[in-house]
Amino acid sequence: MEHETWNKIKSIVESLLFAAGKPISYNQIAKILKIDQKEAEQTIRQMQKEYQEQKRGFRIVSNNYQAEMTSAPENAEMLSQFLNYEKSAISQAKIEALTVLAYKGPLTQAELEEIRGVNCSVILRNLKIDDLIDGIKQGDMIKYQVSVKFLKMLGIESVEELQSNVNCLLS
Amino acid sequence: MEHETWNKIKSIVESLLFAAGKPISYNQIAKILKIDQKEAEQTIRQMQKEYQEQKRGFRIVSNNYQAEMTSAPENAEMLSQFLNYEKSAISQAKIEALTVLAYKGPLTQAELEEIRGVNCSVILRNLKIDDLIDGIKQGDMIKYQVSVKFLKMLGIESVEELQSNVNCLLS
Amino acid sequence: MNLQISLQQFQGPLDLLLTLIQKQELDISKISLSQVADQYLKFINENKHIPFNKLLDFLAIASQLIILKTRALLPYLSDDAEEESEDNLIIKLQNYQLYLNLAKKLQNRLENQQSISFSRLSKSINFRLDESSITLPLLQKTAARLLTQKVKPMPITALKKIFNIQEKLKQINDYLKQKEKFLFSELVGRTSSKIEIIISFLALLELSKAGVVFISQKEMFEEITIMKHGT
Repeated sequence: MEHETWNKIKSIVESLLFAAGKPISYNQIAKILKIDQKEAEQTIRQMQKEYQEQKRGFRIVSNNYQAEMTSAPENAEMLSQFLNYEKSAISQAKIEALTVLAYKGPLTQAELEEIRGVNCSVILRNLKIDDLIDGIKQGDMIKYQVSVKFLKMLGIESVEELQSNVNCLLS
Repeated sequence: MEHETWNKIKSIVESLLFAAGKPISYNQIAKILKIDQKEAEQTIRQMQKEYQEQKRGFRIVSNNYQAEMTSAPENAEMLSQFLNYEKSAISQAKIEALTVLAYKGPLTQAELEEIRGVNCSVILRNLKIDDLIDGIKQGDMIKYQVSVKFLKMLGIESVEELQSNVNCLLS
Repeated sequence: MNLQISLQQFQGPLDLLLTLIQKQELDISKISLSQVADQYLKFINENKHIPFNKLLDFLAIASQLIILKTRALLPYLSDDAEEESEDNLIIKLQNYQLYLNLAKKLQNRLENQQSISFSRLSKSINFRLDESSITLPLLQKTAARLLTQKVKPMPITALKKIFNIQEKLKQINDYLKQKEKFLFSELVGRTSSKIEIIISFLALLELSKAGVVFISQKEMFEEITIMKHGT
Protein backbone atom coordinates (compact mmCIF):
# COMPACT_ATOMS: atom_id res chain seq x y z
CA MET A 1 0.00 0.00 0.00
CA GLU A 2 1.18 3.47 -0.75
CA HIS A 3 2.41 5.46 2.23
CA GLU A 4 -0.06 8.31 1.67
CA THR A 5 -3.06 6.00 1.37
CA TRP A 6 -2.00 4.03 4.39
CA ASN A 7 -1.82 7.18 6.52
CA LYS A 8 -5.25 8.26 5.35
CA ILE A 9 -6.76 4.86 6.13
CA LYS A 10 -5.12 4.77 9.53
CA SER A 11 -6.46 8.23 10.35
CA ILE A 12 -10.02 7.28 9.44
CA VAL A 13 -9.91 3.99 11.34
CA GLU A 14 -8.56 5.86 14.32
CA SER A 15 -11.41 8.38 14.08
CA LEU A 16 -13.98 5.63 13.76
CA LEU A 17 -12.72 3.57 16.68
CA PHE A 18 -12.39 6.68 18.80
CA ALA A 19 -15.83 8.13 18.09
CA ALA A 20 -17.74 4.84 18.22
CA GLY A 21 -17.07 4.29 21.91
CA LYS A 22 -17.88 0.60 21.48
CA PRO A 23 -16.58 -2.37 19.43
CA ILE A 24 -16.88 -2.11 15.63
CA SER A 25 -16.56 -5.10 13.34
CA TYR A 26 -13.78 -5.35 10.74
CA ASN A 27 -16.54 -5.80 8.24
CA GLN A 28 -18.12 -2.47 9.12
CA ILE A 29 -14.78 -0.69 8.96
CA ALA A 30 -14.06 -2.29 5.57
CA LYS A 31 -17.41 -1.13 4.21
CA ILE A 32 -17.01 2.45 5.36
CA LEU A 33 -13.50 2.70 3.91
CA LYS A 34 -14.35 0.69 0.80
CA ILE A 35 -11.44 -1.69 1.41
CA ASP A 36 -11.63 -5.42 2.01
CA GLN A 37 -11.98 -6.98 5.42
CA LYS A 38 -8.46 -8.41 5.30
CA GLU A 39 -7.05 -4.94 4.82
CA ALA A 40 -9.14 -3.59 7.69
CA GLU A 41 -7.79 -6.33 9.92
CA GLN A 42 -4.20 -5.63 8.86
CA THR A 43 -4.64 -1.94 9.55
CA ILE A 44 -5.90 -2.65 13.03
CA ARG A 45 -3.05 -5.09 13.78
CA GLN A 46 -0.59 -2.47 12.64
CA MET A 47 -2.19 0.19 14.81
CA GLN A 48 -2.19 -2.09 17.84
CA LYS A 49 1.53 -2.59 17.43
CA GLU A 50 2.15 1.14 17.01
CA TYR A 51 0.18 2.13 20.10
CA GLN A 52 2.09 -0.36 22.20
CA GLU A 53 5.47 0.65 20.86
CA GLN A 54 4.74 4.33 21.26
CA LYS A 55 3.36 3.71 24.76
CA ARG A 56 0.24 5.66 23.95
CA GLY A 57 -2.57 6.32 26.40
CA PHE A 58 -4.98 4.08 24.55
CA ARG A 59 -4.96 0.60 23.02
CA ILE A 60 -7.04 -1.39 20.60
CA VAL A 61 -8.58 -4.58 21.92
CA SER A 62 -9.67 -6.98 19.21
CA ASN A 63 -11.74 -10.10 19.37
CA ASN A 64 -14.14 -11.99 17.08
CA TYR A 65 -13.39 -9.73 14.11
CA GLN A 66 -14.23 -6.70 16.18
CA ALA A 67 -12.05 -3.93 17.52
CA GLU A 68 -12.56 -1.46 20.36
CA MET A 69 -10.40 1.40 21.50
CA THR A 70 -9.74 1.47 25.23
CA SER A 71 -7.50 3.39 27.58
CA ALA A 72 -4.07 1.92 28.36
CA PRO A 73 -4.27 -0.55 31.28
CA GLU A 74 -1.16 0.87 32.96
CA ASN A 75 -3.03 4.14 33.58
CA ALA A 76 -5.99 2.50 35.29
CA GLU A 77 -5.11 3.83 38.70
CA MET A 78 -4.97 7.44 37.52
CA LEU A 79 -8.26 6.96 35.76
CA SER A 80 -9.89 5.75 38.94
CA GLN A 81 -8.89 9.08 40.52
CA PHE A 82 -10.59 10.89 37.69
CA LEU A 83 -13.69 8.79 38.22
CA ASN A 84 -13.70 9.79 41.90
CA TYR A 85 -13.82 13.44 40.88
CA GLU A 86 -16.58 12.65 38.47
CA LYS A 87 -18.47 10.84 41.17
CA SER A 88 -18.56 13.83 43.48
CA ALA A 89 -19.41 16.22 40.63
CA ILE A 90 -22.24 13.97 39.48
CA SER A 91 -23.57 13.52 43.02
CA GLN A 92 -23.61 17.28 43.49
CA ALA A 93 -25.46 17.84 40.24
CA LYS A 94 -27.93 15.08 41.03
CA ILE A 95 -28.72 16.48 44.45
CA GLU A 96 -29.28 19.92 42.92
CA ALA A 97 -31.62 18.61 40.25
CA LEU A 98 -33.50 16.48 42.78
CA THR A 99 -33.88 19.45 45.12
CA VAL A 100 -35.34 21.66 42.41
CA LEU A 101 -37.74 18.90 41.31
CA ALA A 102 -38.73 18.10 44.90
CA TYR A 103 -39.64 21.68 45.77
CA LYS A 104 -40.75 23.05 42.42
CA GLY A 105 -41.78 19.94 40.54
CA PRO A 106 -43.30 18.61 38.44
CA LEU A 107 -41.22 20.47 35.84
CA THR A 108 -40.40 20.02 32.18
CA GLN A 109 -36.77 19.68 31.17
CA ALA A 110 -36.82 23.29 29.91
CA GLU A 111 -38.23 24.58 33.20
CA LEU A 112 -35.60 22.71 35.18
CA GLU A 113 -32.86 24.05 32.90
CA GLU A 114 -34.18 27.58 33.28
CA ILE A 115 -33.81 27.28 37.06
CA ARG A 116 -30.44 25.50 37.08
CA GLY A 117 -28.98 27.42 34.14
CA VAL A 118 -27.35 24.31 32.66
CA ASN A 119 -28.31 21.57 30.26
CA CYS A 120 -30.11 18.79 32.11
CA SER A 121 -30.69 16.06 29.53
CA VAL A 122 -27.95 13.72 30.80
CA ILE A 123 -28.80 14.18 34.44
CA LEU A 124 -32.51 13.59 33.86
CA ARG A 125 -31.70 10.41 31.99
CA ASN A 126 -29.43 9.17 34.77
CA LEU A 127 -31.89 10.07 37.53
CA LYS A 128 -34.53 8.07 35.67
CA ILE A 129 -32.17 5.11 35.42
CA ASP A 130 -31.59 5.42 39.17
CA ASP A 131 -35.35 5.43 39.66
CA LEU A 132 -35.13 8.67 41.62
CA ILE A 133 -37.50 10.59 39.34
CA ASP A 134 -40.57 9.79 37.25
CA GLY A 135 -41.47 11.29 33.90
CA ILE A 136 -45.18 12.05 33.60
CA LYS A 137 -46.67 12.74 30.19
CA GLN A 138 -48.82 15.87 30.07
CA GLY A 139 -50.06 16.38 26.56
CA ASP A 140 -46.98 16.75 24.38
CA MET A 141 -44.71 17.46 27.29
CA ILE A 142 -43.00 15.30 29.83
CA LYS A 143 -42.92 16.64 33.36
CA TYR A 144 -40.47 15.26 35.87
CA GLN A 145 -41.09 14.66 39.53
CA VAL A 146 -39.19 12.96 42.33
CA SER A 147 -40.10 9.28 42.73
CA VAL A 148 -41.53 7.33 45.63
CA LYS A 149 -38.13 5.74 46.06
CA PHE A 150 -36.59 9.16 46.58
CA LEU A 151 -39.21 10.12 49.17
CA LYS A 152 -38.56 6.85 50.97
CA MET A 153 -34.85 7.62 51.11
CA LEU A 154 -35.74 10.86 52.87
CA GLY A 155 -38.19 9.12 55.14
CA ILE A 156 -41.17 11.21 54.10
CA GLU A 157 -44.47 10.25 52.56
CA SER A 158 -45.31 12.91 50.04
CA VAL A 159 -43.89 15.88 48.15
CA GLU A 160 -46.48 18.10 49.84
CA GLU A 161 -44.91 17.31 53.18
CA LEU A 162 -41.59 18.41 51.79
CA GLN A 163 -42.89 21.53 50.09
CA SER A 164 -44.88 22.82 53.06
CA ASN A 165 -41.72 22.41 55.07
CA VAL A 166 -39.72 24.76 52.98
CA ASN A 167 -42.24 27.21 51.59
CA CYS A 168 -41.73 29.47 54.57
CA LEU A 169 -38.01 29.28 53.96
CA LEU A 170 -38.27 30.42 50.37
CA SER A 171 -40.78 33.23 50.53
CA MET B 1 11.33 17.66 31.68
CA GLU B 2 13.00 14.28 31.35
CA HIS B 3 12.07 12.35 28.25
CA GLU B 4 10.84 9.36 30.26
CA THR B 5 8.66 11.49 32.56
CA TRP B 6 7.28 13.43 29.63
CA ASN B 7 6.22 10.23 27.87
CA LYS B 8 4.57 8.98 31.02
CA ILE B 9 2.66 12.23 31.54
CA LYS B 10 1.59 12.30 27.93
CA SER B 11 0.31 8.75 28.14
CA ILE B 12 -1.75 9.50 31.25
CA VAL B 13 -3.21 12.70 29.82
CA GLU B 14 -4.09 10.78 26.68
CA SER B 15 -5.85 8.12 28.74
CA LEU B 16 -7.73 10.74 30.75
CA LEU B 17 -8.90 12.73 27.75
CA PHE B 18 -9.88 9.54 26.00
CA ALA B 19 -11.84 8.11 28.91
CA ALA B 20 -13.62 11.34 29.82
CA GLY B 21 -15.52 11.69 26.55
CA LYS B 22 -16.13 15.37 27.39
CA PRO B 23 -14.03 18.43 28.24
CA ILE B 24 -11.82 18.15 31.35
CA SER B 25 -10.25 21.17 33.01
CA TYR B 26 -6.49 21.68 33.07
CA ASN B 27 -6.89 22.05 36.79
CA GLN B 28 -8.34 18.57 37.16
CA ILE B 29 -5.63 17.06 34.96
CA ALA B 30 -2.99 18.83 37.02
CA LYS B 31 -4.45 17.54 40.28
CA ILE B 32 -4.60 13.95 39.11
CA LEU B 33 -1.03 14.02 37.80
CA LYS B 34 0.28 16.11 40.70
CA ILE B 35 1.80 18.63 38.32
CA ASP B 36 0.93 22.30 38.10
CA GLN B 37 -1.74 23.70 35.84
CA LYS B 38 0.80 25.40 33.61
CA GLU B 39 2.49 22.05 32.94
CA ALA B 40 -0.85 20.44 32.19
CA GLU B 41 -1.55 23.19 29.67
CA GLN B 42 1.87 22.82 28.05
CA THR B 43 1.41 19.07 27.77
CA ILE B 44 -1.89 19.55 26.01
CA ARG B 45 -0.50 22.16 23.63
CA GLN B 46 2.33 19.79 22.79
CA MET B 47 -0.07 16.93 22.17
CA GLN B 48 -2.26 19.11 19.96
CA LYS B 49 0.76 19.87 17.84
CA GLU B 50 1.84 16.23 17.67
CA TYR B 51 -1.60 14.97 16.64
CA GLN B 52 -1.75 17.56 13.88
CA GLU B 53 1.73 16.87 12.58
CA GLN B 54 1.25 13.11 12.65
CA LYS B 55 -2.16 13.52 10.98
CA ARG B 56 -3.79 11.32 13.58
CA GLY B 57 -7.45 10.40 13.60
CA PHE B 58 -8.10 12.39 16.74
CA ARG B 59 -7.42 15.92 17.88
CA ILE B 60 -7.62 17.93 21.06
CA VAL B 61 -9.96 20.92 21.18
CA SER B 62 -9.12 23.33 23.98
CA ASN B 63 -10.69 26.45 25.36
CA ASN B 64 -11.35 28.12 28.71
CA TYR B 65 -8.70 25.99 30.43
CA GLN B 66 -10.43 22.84 29.30
CA ALA B 67 -9.56 20.20 26.74
CA GLU B 68 -11.53 17.52 24.97
CA MET B 69 -10.30 14.75 22.73
CA THR B 70 -12.26 14.64 19.47
CA SER B 71 -12.10 12.99 16.09
CA ALA B 72 -10.07 14.70 13.36
CA PRO B 73 -12.25 17.23 11.49
CA GLU B 74 -10.99 16.07 8.08
CA ASN B 75 -12.69 12.71 8.64
CA ALA B 76 -16.05 14.33 9.36
CA GLU B 77 -17.74 13.12 6.22
CA MET B 78 -17.08 9.43 6.91
CA LEU B 79 -18.00 9.87 10.55
CA SER B 80 -21.21 11.80 9.89
CA GLN B 81 -22.46 8.83 7.94
CA PHE B 82 -21.33 6.34 10.53
CA LEU B 83 -22.80 8.30 13.44
CA ASN B 84 -25.95 9.45 11.59
CA TYR B 85 -25.09 13.00 12.52
CA GLU B 86 -27.55 15.75 11.75
CA LYS B 87 -26.56 19.38 11.94
CA SER B 88 -28.70 21.41 14.26
CA ALA B 89 -29.57 24.95 13.29
CA ILE B 90 -28.60 27.79 15.61
CA SER B 91 -30.79 30.90 15.64
CA GLN B 92 -29.61 34.21 14.19
CA ALA B 93 -29.48 35.93 17.58
CA LYS B 94 -27.45 33.11 19.06
CA ILE B 95 -25.00 33.09 16.17
CA GLU B 96 -24.53 36.82 16.55
CA ALA B 97 -23.75 36.58 20.26
CA LEU B 98 -21.49 33.57 19.67
CA THR B 99 -19.60 35.45 16.97
CA VAL B 100 -18.87 38.39 19.25
CA LEU B 101 -17.71 36.05 22.01
CA ALA B 102 -15.63 33.91 19.66
CA TYR B 103 -13.74 36.87 18.22
CA LYS B 104 -13.65 39.20 21.20
CA GLY B 105 -14.23 36.92 24.21
CA PRO B 106 -13.99 36.26 27.02
CA LEU B 107 -16.40 39.13 27.78
CA THR B 108 -18.61 40.08 30.70
CA GLN B 109 -22.33 40.43 30.08
CA ALA B 110 -21.96 44.23 30.17
CA GLU B 111 -19.16 44.17 27.60
CA LEU B 112 -21.19 41.95 25.29
CA GLU B 113 -24.21 44.25 25.68
CA GLU B 114 -22.09 47.28 24.87
CA ILE B 115 -21.07 45.69 21.57
CA ARG B 116 -24.47 44.31 20.62
CA GLY B 117 -26.47 47.25 21.96
CA VAL B 118 -29.06 44.97 23.55
CA ASN B 119 -29.67 43.27 26.84
CA CYS B 120 -28.10 39.82 26.70
CA SER B 121 -29.17 38.08 29.89
CA VAL B 122 -31.67 35.78 28.20
CA ILE B 123 -29.44 34.85 25.32
CA LEU B 124 -26.48 34.13 27.59
CA ARG B 125 -28.66 31.90 29.73
CA ASN B 126 -29.93 30.01 26.71
CA LEU B 127 -26.47 29.61 25.21
CA LYS B 128 -25.29 28.27 28.55
CA ILE B 129 -28.10 25.72 28.58
CA ASP B 130 -27.18 24.74 25.01
CA ASP B 131 -23.61 24.24 26.25
CA LEU B 132 -22.42 26.60 23.52
CA ILE B 133 -20.70 28.97 25.95
CA ASP B 134 -18.88 28.71 29.26
CA GLY B 135 -19.07 31.19 32.11
CA ILE B 136 -15.67 31.69 33.71
CA LYS B 137 -15.47 33.28 37.14
CA GLN B 138 -12.86 36.04 37.35
CA GLY B 139 -12.95 37.62 40.76
CA ASP B 140 -16.48 38.94 41.21
CA MET B 141 -17.23 38.88 37.52
CA ILE B 142 -18.28 36.16 35.18
CA LYS B 143 -16.72 36.25 31.74
CA TYR B 144 -18.29 34.37 28.88
CA GLN B 145 -16.56 32.54 26.08
CA VAL B 146 -17.63 30.06 23.41
CA SER B 147 -17.39 26.45 24.56
CA VAL B 148 -15.47 23.45 23.32
CA LYS B 149 -18.78 22.19 21.90
CA PHE B 150 -19.03 25.25 19.67
CA LEU B 151 -15.44 24.87 18.45
CA LYS B 152 -16.14 21.22 17.66
CA MET B 153 -19.08 22.25 15.48
CA LEU B 154 -16.66 24.39 13.50
CA GLY B 155 -13.98 21.71 13.45
CA ILE B 156 -11.34 23.98 14.95
CA GLU B 157 -9.08 23.38 17.92
CA SER B 158 -8.98 26.77 19.62
CA VAL B 159 -10.46 30.27 19.43
CA GLU B 160 -7.04 31.59 18.52
CA GLU B 161 -7.51 29.92 15.14
CA LEU B 162 -10.47 32.23 14.54
CA GLN B 163 -9.18 35.33 16.25
CA SER B 164 -5.81 35.56 14.55
CA ASN B 165 -7.57 36.21 11.25
CA VAL B 166 -9.60 39.25 12.15
CA ASN B 167 -8.33 40.85 15.32
CA CYS B 168 -6.79 43.71 13.45
CA LEU B 169 -10.16 44.65 11.95
CA LEU B 170 -11.96 45.21 15.23
CA SER B 171 -11.28 48.38 17.13
CA MET C 1 -41.56 56.09 3.25
CA ASN C 2 -43.17 52.87 4.29
CA LEU C 3 -40.66 50.90 6.31
CA GLN C 4 -42.49 47.60 6.22
CA ILE C 5 -40.40 46.24 9.01
CA SER C 6 -41.16 44.77 12.35
CA LEU C 7 -39.17 44.33 15.49
CA GLN C 8 -38.87 40.60 15.08
CA GLN C 9 -36.50 41.14 12.19
CA PHE C 10 -33.97 42.92 14.35
CA GLN C 11 -31.57 41.74 16.98
CA GLY C 12 -31.60 45.22 18.49
CA PRO C 13 -31.31 48.95 17.85
CA LEU C 14 -27.91 48.70 16.16
CA ASP C 15 -29.28 46.15 13.76
CA LEU C 16 -32.24 48.42 12.99
CA LEU C 17 -30.01 51.46 12.46
CA LEU C 18 -27.68 49.58 10.16
CA THR C 19 -30.58 48.30 8.11
CA LEU C 20 -31.99 51.82 7.73
CA ILE C 21 -28.61 53.16 6.64
CA GLN C 22 -28.01 50.31 4.20
CA LYS C 23 -31.48 50.70 2.68
CA GLN C 24 -30.50 54.18 1.62
CA GLU C 25 -27.13 52.94 0.45
CA LEU C 26 -25.31 55.26 2.80
CA ASP C 27 -22.06 54.86 4.69
CA ILE C 28 -22.01 54.94 8.45
CA SER C 29 -21.51 58.60 9.35
CA LYS C 30 -23.06 61.39 11.38
CA ILE C 31 -24.81 62.65 8.29
CA SER C 32 -26.39 59.32 7.47
CA LEU C 33 -27.38 58.84 11.10
CA SER C 34 -29.20 62.13 11.21
CA GLN C 35 -30.87 61.24 7.93
CA VAL C 36 -32.29 58.00 9.25
CA ALA C 37 -33.06 59.31 12.75
CA ASP C 38 -36.66 60.13 11.81
CA GLN C 39 -37.29 56.68 10.44
CA TYR C 40 -35.79 55.16 13.53
CA LEU C 41 -38.07 57.21 15.80
CA LYS C 42 -41.04 56.48 13.59
CA PHE C 43 -40.29 52.79 13.86
CA ILE C 44 -40.31 52.92 17.63
CA ASN C 45 -43.52 54.89 17.52
CA GLU C 46 -45.21 52.35 15.34
CA ASN C 47 -44.07 49.32 17.29
CA LYS C 48 -46.17 49.79 20.37
CA HIS C 49 -45.52 46.34 21.67
CA ILE C 50 -41.78 46.36 22.02
CA PRO C 51 -41.13 44.39 25.21
CA PHE C 52 -39.96 46.63 28.02
CA ASN C 53 -36.44 45.28 28.33
CA LYS C 54 -35.92 45.74 24.58
CA LEU C 55 -37.57 49.16 24.57
CA LEU C 56 -34.89 50.45 26.92
CA ASP C 57 -32.19 49.41 24.47
CA PHE C 58 -34.01 51.10 21.59
CA LEU C 59 -34.56 54.26 23.64
CA ALA C 60 -30.92 54.51 24.62
CA ILE C 61 -29.95 54.81 20.96
CA ALA C 62 -32.98 56.98 20.21
CA SER C 63 -31.90 59.64 22.67
CA GLN C 64 -28.46 59.69 21.07
CA LEU C 65 -30.05 60.12 17.66
CA ILE C 66 -32.24 62.95 18.84
CA ILE C 67 -29.25 64.82 20.18
CA LEU C 68 -27.35 64.13 17.00
CA LYS C 69 -30.20 65.40 14.88
CA THR C 70 -30.64 68.47 16.99
CA ARG C 71 -27.01 69.29 16.48
CA ALA C 72 -27.25 68.73 12.77
CA LEU C 73 -30.06 71.28 12.65
CA LEU C 74 -28.29 73.68 14.96
CA PRO C 75 -24.57 73.16 14.32
CA TYR C 76 -23.49 75.91 16.71
CA LEU C 77 -24.87 73.88 19.64
CA SER C 78 -21.56 72.16 19.99
CA ASP C 79 -20.48 70.11 22.95
CA ASP C 80 -17.36 67.98 23.18
CA ALA C 81 -18.95 65.29 25.32
CA GLU C 82 -21.81 64.90 22.89
CA GLU C 83 -19.51 64.82 19.93
CA GLU C 84 -17.54 62.06 21.58
CA SER C 85 -20.66 60.05 22.18
CA GLU C 86 -21.58 60.44 18.52
CA ASP C 87 -18.17 59.20 17.49
CA ASN C 88 -18.65 56.28 19.83
CA LEU C 89 -21.96 55.43 18.24
CA ILE C 90 -20.34 55.42 14.83
CA ILE C 91 -17.49 53.16 15.97
CA LYS C 92 -20.01 50.89 17.65
CA LEU C 93 -22.01 50.63 14.43
CA GLN C 94 -18.93 49.96 12.34
CA ASN C 95 -17.83 47.21 14.69
CA TYR C 96 -21.31 45.81 14.80
CA GLN C 97 -21.40 45.67 11.02
CA LEU C 98 -18.13 43.77 11.07
CA TYR C 99 -19.49 41.29 13.59
CA LEU C 100 -22.58 40.78 11.46
CA ASN C 101 -20.38 39.90 8.51
CA LEU C 102 -18.34 37.52 10.63
CA ALA C 103 -21.55 35.98 11.96
CA LYS C 104 -22.68 35.32 8.40
CA LYS C 105 -19.40 33.61 7.65
CA LEU C 106 -19.63 31.47 10.76
CA GLN C 107 -23.24 30.60 9.95
CA ASN C 108 -22.19 29.52 6.46
CA ARG C 109 -19.37 27.48 7.85
CA LEU C 110 -21.66 25.77 10.32
CA GLU C 111 -24.19 24.99 7.63
CA ASN C 112 -22.05 24.01 4.71
CA GLN C 113 -18.68 22.89 5.84
CA GLN C 114 -17.65 19.29 6.09
CA SER C 115 -15.26 19.74 8.97
CA ILE C 116 -16.70 18.83 12.33
CA SER C 117 -14.93 17.31 15.31
CA PHE C 118 -16.89 14.59 17.06
CA SER C 119 -16.84 13.60 20.69
CA ARG C 120 -16.37 10.06 21.72
CA LEU C 121 -19.77 8.43 21.93
CA SER C 122 -19.07 6.65 25.15
CA LYS C 123 -21.84 5.80 27.53
CA SER C 124 -22.07 8.71 29.90
CA ILE C 125 -20.65 7.90 33.28
CA ASN C 126 -23.30 7.46 35.93
CA PHE C 127 -22.91 6.93 39.64
CA ARG C 128 -25.68 5.93 41.94
CA LEU C 129 -26.18 8.35 44.78
CA ASP C 130 -25.17 7.07 48.13
CA GLU C 131 -28.57 6.73 49.82
CA SER C 132 -27.35 7.89 53.19
CA SER C 133 -26.02 11.09 51.62
CA ILE C 134 -29.50 12.38 50.86
CA THR C 135 -30.94 14.04 53.94
CA LEU C 136 -33.63 16.61 54.56
CA PRO C 137 -31.20 19.22 55.91
CA LEU C 138 -29.02 18.85 52.82
CA LEU C 139 -32.04 19.28 50.61
CA GLN C 140 -33.17 22.37 52.49
CA LYS C 141 -29.74 23.87 52.33
CA THR C 142 -29.55 23.23 48.58
CA ALA C 143 -33.04 24.67 48.09
CA ALA C 144 -32.13 27.80 50.00
CA ARG C 145 -29.11 28.24 47.76
CA LEU C 146 -30.78 27.50 44.44
CA LEU C 147 -34.32 28.73 44.78
CA THR C 148 -34.15 32.01 46.64
CA GLN C 149 -32.70 34.26 43.96
CA LYS C 150 -35.56 36.60 43.33
CA VAL C 151 -36.13 38.34 40.06
CA LYS C 152 -36.40 42.11 40.41
CA PRO C 153 -39.69 43.46 39.08
CA MET C 154 -39.26 45.85 36.18
CA PRO C 155 -40.49 49.45 36.45
CA ILE C 156 -42.83 49.27 33.49
CA THR C 157 -44.80 52.42 34.26
CA ALA C 158 -42.34 55.16 33.42
CA LEU C 159 -41.54 54.80 29.78
CA LYS C 160 -44.92 54.20 28.29
CA LYS C 161 -45.75 57.19 26.18
CA ILE C 162 -42.64 59.26 26.19
CA PHE C 163 -41.79 58.51 22.71
CA ASN C 164 -44.56 59.89 20.69
CA ILE C 165 -43.07 62.62 18.56
CA GLN C 166 -46.11 62.75 16.33
CA GLU C 167 -48.22 63.31 19.39
CA LYS C 168 -45.98 66.17 20.44
CA LEU C 169 -46.25 67.78 17.03
CA LYS C 170 -50.01 67.55 17.22
CA GLN C 171 -49.99 69.02 20.71
CA ILE C 172 -47.94 72.00 19.55
CA ASN C 173 -50.26 72.49 16.59
CA ASP C 174 -53.27 72.48 18.90
CA TYR C 175 -51.49 74.98 21.09
CA LEU C 176 -50.85 77.23 18.12
CA LYS C 177 -54.55 77.22 17.25
CA GLN C 178 -55.32 78.72 20.63
CA LYS C 179 -52.33 81.00 21.02
CA GLU C 180 -50.13 82.66 18.46
CA LYS C 181 -47.27 83.02 20.87
CA PHE C 182 -46.21 80.94 23.84
CA LEU C 183 -43.20 79.95 25.87
CA PHE C 184 -41.31 76.66 25.72
CA SER C 185 -41.82 76.22 29.45
CA GLU C 186 -45.59 76.34 28.90
CA LEU C 187 -45.28 73.60 26.36
CA VAL C 188 -43.31 71.19 28.53
CA GLY C 189 -45.33 72.12 31.59
CA ARG C 190 -44.51 70.17 34.66
CA THR C 191 -42.76 67.28 33.02
CA SER C 192 -39.41 66.46 34.50
CA SER C 193 -38.58 63.84 31.90
CA LYS C 194 -35.49 64.83 29.98
CA ILE C 195 -36.42 62.72 27.03
CA GLU C 196 -39.83 64.36 26.81
CA ILE C 197 -38.25 67.81 26.90
CA ILE C 198 -35.85 66.78 24.17
CA ILE C 199 -38.73 65.45 22.11
CA SER C 200 -40.68 68.65 22.54
CA PHE C 201 -37.66 70.60 21.47
CA LEU C 202 -37.06 68.39 18.49
CA ALA C 203 -40.69 68.68 17.49
CA LEU C 204 -40.34 72.46 17.64
CA LEU C 205 -37.27 72.37 15.46
CA GLU C 206 -39.18 70.28 12.96
CA LEU C 207 -41.99 72.84 12.87
CA SER C 208 -39.50 75.64 12.57
CA LYS C 209 -37.79 73.94 9.68
CA ALA C 210 -41.14 73.45 8.01
CA GLY C 211 -41.81 77.16 8.44
CA VAL C 212 -44.76 76.70 10.78
CA VAL C 213 -43.25 78.48 13.75
CA PHE C 214 -40.65 81.05 14.50
CA ILE C 215 -38.43 80.51 17.52
CA SER C 216 -36.52 83.14 19.40
CA GLN C 217 -34.34 83.30 22.46
CA LYS C 218 -32.81 86.50 23.78
CA GLU C 219 -29.90 84.98 25.59
CA MET C 220 -28.45 81.62 26.35
CA PHE C 221 -30.52 79.68 28.90
CA GLU C 222 -33.23 82.29 28.59
CA GLU C 223 -36.84 81.34 27.96
CA ILE C 224 -37.58 80.26 24.39
CA THR C 225 -40.47 82.02 22.71
CA ILE C 226 -42.48 80.27 20.03
CA MET C 227 -44.53 82.25 17.56
CA LYS C 228 -46.85 81.16 14.81
CA HIS C 229 -45.27 82.07 11.52
CA GLY C 230 -46.57 85.22 9.97
CA THR C 231 -47.70 86.84 13.19
